Amino acid sequence: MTGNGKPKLAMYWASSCGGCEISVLNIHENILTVDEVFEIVFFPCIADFKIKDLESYPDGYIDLCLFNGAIRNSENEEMAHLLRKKSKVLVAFGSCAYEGCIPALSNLTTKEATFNKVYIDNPTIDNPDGIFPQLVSKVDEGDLFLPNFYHTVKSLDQVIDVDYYIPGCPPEPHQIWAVLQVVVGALTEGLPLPPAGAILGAGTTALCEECSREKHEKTIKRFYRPYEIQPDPDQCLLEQGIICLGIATRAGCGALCPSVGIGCRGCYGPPDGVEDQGAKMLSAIASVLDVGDESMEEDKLEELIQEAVDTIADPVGTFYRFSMAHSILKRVKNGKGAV
Amino acid sequence: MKYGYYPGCSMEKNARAYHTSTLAVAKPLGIEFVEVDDWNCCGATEYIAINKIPAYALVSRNLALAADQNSSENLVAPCSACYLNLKKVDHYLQENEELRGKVDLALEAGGLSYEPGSINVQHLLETMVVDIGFDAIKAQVKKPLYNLRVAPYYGCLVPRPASMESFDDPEHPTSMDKILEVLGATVIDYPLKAQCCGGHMTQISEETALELIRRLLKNAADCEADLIATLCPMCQLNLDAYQDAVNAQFGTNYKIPIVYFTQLMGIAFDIPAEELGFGKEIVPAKPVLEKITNEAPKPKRIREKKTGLPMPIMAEEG
Amino acid sequence: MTDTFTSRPPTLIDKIIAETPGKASNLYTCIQCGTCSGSCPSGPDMDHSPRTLFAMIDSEMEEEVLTSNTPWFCVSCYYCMVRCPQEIPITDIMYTLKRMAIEAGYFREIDKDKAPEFSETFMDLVENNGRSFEMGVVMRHHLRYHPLSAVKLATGMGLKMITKGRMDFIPTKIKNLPQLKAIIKKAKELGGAA
Amino acid sequence: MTDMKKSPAERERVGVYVCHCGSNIAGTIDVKEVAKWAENNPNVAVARTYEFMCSSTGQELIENDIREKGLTRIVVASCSPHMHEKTFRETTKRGGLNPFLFEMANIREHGSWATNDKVAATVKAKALVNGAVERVVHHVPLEKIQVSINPNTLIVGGGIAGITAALELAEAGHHVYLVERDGTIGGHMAQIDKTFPTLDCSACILTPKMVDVGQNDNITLLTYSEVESVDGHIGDFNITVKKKARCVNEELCTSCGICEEKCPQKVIDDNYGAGLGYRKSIYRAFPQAVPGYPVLDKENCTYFQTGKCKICETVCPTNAIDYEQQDEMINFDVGNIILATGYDLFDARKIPQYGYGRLANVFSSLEFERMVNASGPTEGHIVLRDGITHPKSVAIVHCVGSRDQNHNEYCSKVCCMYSLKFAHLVHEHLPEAEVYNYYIDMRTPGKGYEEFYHRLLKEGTHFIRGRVAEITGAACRAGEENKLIVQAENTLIGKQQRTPVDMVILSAGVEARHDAEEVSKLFKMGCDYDGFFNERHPKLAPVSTMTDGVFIAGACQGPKDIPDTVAQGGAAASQVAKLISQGTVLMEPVRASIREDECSGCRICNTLCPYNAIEFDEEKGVSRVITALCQGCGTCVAGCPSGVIDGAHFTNTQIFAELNGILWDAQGEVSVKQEVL
Amino acid sequence: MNDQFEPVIVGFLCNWCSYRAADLAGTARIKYAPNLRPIRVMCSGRVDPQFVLQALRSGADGVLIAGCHPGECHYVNGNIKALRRFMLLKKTMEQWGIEDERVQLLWASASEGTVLAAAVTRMTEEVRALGPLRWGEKVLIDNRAAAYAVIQEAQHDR
Repeated sequence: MTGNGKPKLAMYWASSCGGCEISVLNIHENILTVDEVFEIVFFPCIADFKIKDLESYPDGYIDLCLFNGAIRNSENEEMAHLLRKKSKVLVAFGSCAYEGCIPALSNLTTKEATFNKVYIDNPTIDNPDGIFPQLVSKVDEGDLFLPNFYHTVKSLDQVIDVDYYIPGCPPEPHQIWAVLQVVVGALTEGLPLPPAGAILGAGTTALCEECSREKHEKTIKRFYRPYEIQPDPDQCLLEQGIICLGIATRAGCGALCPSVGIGCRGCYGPPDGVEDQGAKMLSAIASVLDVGDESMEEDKLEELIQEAVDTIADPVGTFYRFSMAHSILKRVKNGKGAV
Repeated sequence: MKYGYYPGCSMEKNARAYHTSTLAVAKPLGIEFVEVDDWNCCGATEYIAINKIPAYALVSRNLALAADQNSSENLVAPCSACYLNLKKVDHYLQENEELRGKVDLALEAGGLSYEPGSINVQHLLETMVVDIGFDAIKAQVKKPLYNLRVAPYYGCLVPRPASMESFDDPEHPTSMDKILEVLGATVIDYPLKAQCCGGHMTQISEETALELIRRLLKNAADCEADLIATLCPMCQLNLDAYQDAVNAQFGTNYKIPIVYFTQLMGIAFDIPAEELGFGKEIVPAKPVLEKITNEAPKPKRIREKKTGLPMPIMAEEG
Repeated sequence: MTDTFTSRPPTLIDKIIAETPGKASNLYTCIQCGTCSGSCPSGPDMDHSPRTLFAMIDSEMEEEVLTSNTPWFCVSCYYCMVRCPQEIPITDIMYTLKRMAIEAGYFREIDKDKAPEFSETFMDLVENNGRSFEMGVVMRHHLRYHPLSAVKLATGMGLKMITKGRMDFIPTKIKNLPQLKAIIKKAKELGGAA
Repeated sequence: MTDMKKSPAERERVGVYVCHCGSNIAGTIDVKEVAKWAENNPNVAVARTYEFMCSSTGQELIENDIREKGLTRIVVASCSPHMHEKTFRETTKRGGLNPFLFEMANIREHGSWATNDKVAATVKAKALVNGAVERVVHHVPLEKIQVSINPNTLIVGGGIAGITAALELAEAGHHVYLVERDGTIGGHMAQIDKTFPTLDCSACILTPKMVDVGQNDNITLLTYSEVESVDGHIGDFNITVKKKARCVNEELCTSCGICEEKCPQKVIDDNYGAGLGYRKSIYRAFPQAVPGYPVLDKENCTYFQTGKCKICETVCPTNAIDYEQQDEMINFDVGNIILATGYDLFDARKIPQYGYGRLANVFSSLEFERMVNASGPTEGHIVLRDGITHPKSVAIVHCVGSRDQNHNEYCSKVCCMYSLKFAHLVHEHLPEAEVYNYYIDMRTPGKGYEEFYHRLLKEGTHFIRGRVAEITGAACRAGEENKLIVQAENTLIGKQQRTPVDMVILSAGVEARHDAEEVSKLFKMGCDYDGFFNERHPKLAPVSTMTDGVFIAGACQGPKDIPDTVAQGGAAASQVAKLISQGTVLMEPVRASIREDECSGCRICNTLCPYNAIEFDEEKGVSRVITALCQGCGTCVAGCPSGVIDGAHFTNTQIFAELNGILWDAQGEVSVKQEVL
Repeated sequence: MNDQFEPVIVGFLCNWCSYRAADLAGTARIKYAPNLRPIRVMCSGRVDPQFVLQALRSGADGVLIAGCHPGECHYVNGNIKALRRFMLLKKTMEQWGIEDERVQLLWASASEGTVLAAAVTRMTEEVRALGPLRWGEKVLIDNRAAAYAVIQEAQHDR
């Protein structure tokens, strides 16, 4: 390692929006501390690094790698493998790397459909010859290669081993800082690192714990889209028929969305003990649907329930908005998932 | 109401009376019978007994034609044997894949095809009872058959087999009774009303057939029936044409006219006798028809016996 | 999924069941109660009661079964079928037995019984005209097999029928006879089993 | 899923035992193969097969392996857990393990008995065994929960079964609530004259017992009453009974019977009298009725129909008549329940060819019982419907509505014997009469029964082997006029016979009560195909049901004669007495619990529990399960969105593990890494 | 049963009705499709949608949830909760692209052995007709081989 003996930090984005980087910068003046403590050896978003540089490092050279972004294509995956090789501690940073996040919503449809939407059927695109990106294009100078665009978006830990996860879209700055402090502590004062595979920078229970809204017994007749209803400022949103994933989402953000009257969208992923965030969400709200009872005719009963259920538009898209790649089924069978 | 109509061979000649009377009563009841064009014999009880696939194919041709000429999804057969054959074949074709496959091939050879279950086969009696209904029939009665003692005879193939849901009781049918009641006749509930007329036994073992016919005639006679109303050409033929043979054989002297229930409906509807094919029966019906009076018989007051043990309460039929 | 436990080679009863549509496999469950035979209008004239016949079937008495006149005396009244406590489609089984008797070439030996010929005569007519026709059936049948009774018939009941205009001398033919014949031909190729 | 990372040392040591169950399982499933294959599972320490695992030798096999091979988990692949789970948990316990470290794979009811396809059955068996192994690895030791038994007992049905059970318990010093739908106890046995094969008078042996019931202080007799609702569980049921208004004040009534005598309204007695006799509209079913006070039948009462009459009120010496009396709801707690609701008689009208209801002289067996009963409408004289003529010939038709796919497939068990009894009674009353018994098979299993048959053979009864085809009044031969003609094949001759007789008796079969299905739901236990109540085990637990604390006795479980019924009444009573003397029972520890430290307090679960066993702790902001109330259905477990509710013995981990276990052959060759490529 | 496709169907059977119905079917020796792999739960209300997804994920071709008839639940109304979840689950199933026949809900009381047996046989045939699901093998596999073939070929002719 280089002279200054500072631990080496790397941050890389795969398939993501860049919000995670911004979130890192949002730790404000602490970023200076980060600079003090770490030597940044790879961070394409803020400084000019080349893959060559990375390749030139010895294995395990990087002490901490924050990897954000999902695995959408072969380049993402190659980088993941490379960084894994070069890093001591590698963190799946943010919802994309942790569980697929928004990019993984394209698992609701097919590669073909995605391409079609991006390169043809799109108001801002002028592509009369319907040209799609090719893996290989032969030009006079030789062949040009593009990464292979996968059928299915994966989370980081589905292609490499991951040491820790930091959930959130994006992770909350104060949580990021907390995690960095732990790592710094470990690197400088030799304090113990959390157990491998731990989820850092978040709580263990569901969001409701952090949510200040009043909660009562839940009996829901129907659901409303956000624009259909003016929520009561104090009462639990779910009880008002606004879909709030808080009940099935890991605490950690401080219930930001619910506090401003927006149902939790679930970006911190499922809490401990939940395999599939969407399924649990489904189970919970279906259970408390307060329509029909055992005394009714079966048909009548089903009819009532159907009506209530139909007030939920795009359940899969809603319940798996962030966790699709990490869900049990991971993607839809055919292209009909998107609604 | 429009109905497909499958007369069957007998109606052509031997049961002409049934044919004409059926069409005659259909008009006032608002039934339009559209005869299946170029129908063929249903094979009666003989054919199916000897040939399986050909028998089913033979019947299926009619179903195919009926479906093809789609005058109506209902196909009415006045002849019991035709009715059962059509209904049964349709039933088994739905039930038995392999059978169906073979019959399909056979029909194909004739450039036909049939989707089992697409035709609803009805017996004429079923049409009258289930679709038209007693009220509608009553509404047409102009000359009630007062004081005419009629023994309704159902035979076998309409009430049975119950394996296909039947519209009447297999052991103790009553639908024709009810029709005759609304016609004003005095209906005789006699035990043998659904027993066998001998069927084709007349041709195979006359002794067997004559004994069966005798029993029916005797039972009806014991119940003082003026005439017997039938719903099947074969039954009519056996009871009518063999009555002499029976008398000869057993030294009896039965003279019970055997008519079709549609003929009686015709009279009650005040349709001229010749339009109803009267006169074609071998034991003439004319004499007994003259017994019909204009005023209803006095209902006999049945004094409930104080003596004796109560009978079990019967649940109302139907 | 059948409910039988044995995997023995097919016996007579298996063959009969295979040849019969509907719930024919109920024949396995015959409890020999005699309801069928008790109900049968022509039972007294059969050489074996239907129940006896089923016992014979179970005892593999194939020849005796197929030469029995019982199936030929069945008048298709269906009483046995609706009353059978084991819901055996007896009438249909009788039909199957007739077919098997013919296929085995047995029926001509069937003693004192003319049913098969009658049926055959009937079929010829149907196949050649598309319609049946009593006079034809009856006359041809009787002339072929017992001319004397044919005379009796022509002079007796038959005569009355004719005078009443209830019998024809010439059969009606259907229009599209070729079609019917094609269908029957094909059907015959496909054979009896189904 | 099995954690493959675990080193062999840390892994559980599972013992797998595949049962042949004679040929019941081994006949279809290759048990040896299943066991051999199971051994490949890294968690399996030993896998064996044995003829009968439930036999003592089989169980010892397990116990020894636990000790000698240091097994930590047990899997038995055999019958349904409803059959032997208890057994093998005990075995596991005796072996020194917690009984809940055991799991059962049902390869008989769900396996070998459900298909003839040997290959498929074996594959399925492997799946079920593997599922069980994967599951059992995640089992944890559990302790049963203790419940104390309320010593009071509810008995439903006042027939001979209920009476017997009630007296047994009462005499043992336990309190009994005996609920009877009719106005009096006694049931069918009170209707009949003599009992086979000993021919002793039914009333003479029944009525003393009825009186005992009426006089026993330990028995609260609720007649003309029906159970409305049942809550709770073994040891602690809460019962609501509706006591219908009989319009008679039981405090004041002295059972003198004057009201009945003077009542002007005569109606056919179609219940107790089988429709053959008459009763008044205020009546006691019979003079020895218990309790003695009458019931006023509002439908037929002149006063209730027309507003006039009130004769009974005027004649009553103690002003016990109370037209205003209302139905009354009675609520009480019991620890156990015995159902003895009896049977219905098959309705012969359903077989029209037998002419019952059309042909005057065709009688049902119950009508005949009433007729020959000395206290019946004809004072015991056997006469035709006209009430005068003695029949010269009687046909008795067996198996009416029994052994008939169109009605009841089963054999009603008692008809052969009571038909023989009828034959005897006819001989006895009318020595000159001819008697014909039409039977399919003569079934006389029981002490002295076959001997009784021989006696009838000596008495000259004609036995005709053949099920009657039809009974008609239509004479077609000489000698048939004005007779009933019984047409049947005499199968021993192979010929159809027509036998003219004066009287026909239809020996109708025994059926489940028309409302048995509803009753079974009320008490939360099942009915079998034929609608009779389902016993827990056809041989080993004939009076227990699948619901703990609910027992059955008598014909409500299936056709039975009096001796068997009485035996079952006693058996049920002793089962209850056993529980009462135990004082407590242990209940399955299958209960939900909330990991409070992880609960976010979202309150989704609060509305899910039908037993209100989940409470919300406002101050801690978490939900909590009240274990005593929890019944362990697991609905809250499935509903909890953050997965912090555990359903003991049905945890997510256990079910996921079982799931992946049974799908051993379906997951294809795809390993996780391959699949995310 | 030679080489035709044999579906694997996971059944979640409630302890009180449907599991006993299956027991009864067996005791009555009713023969039905051997394709059902039953898992016993105390109540259909215990069936967590995660189980259904996991079953499909782990290779099942179909999932049958069976409980007591509405109004007959041993736990009063656990089956009603099951029904509500099932109906929402169905809605998601169309999005996942999983045919209706593959995930079914059945009411079978303890006495309805025939009902259960018939339903299993029927469902087996329906799923057989749809062909294998086998999520891991068929849905989740990205065909990368093809892509690499293209690249390698290109590199090759360079």
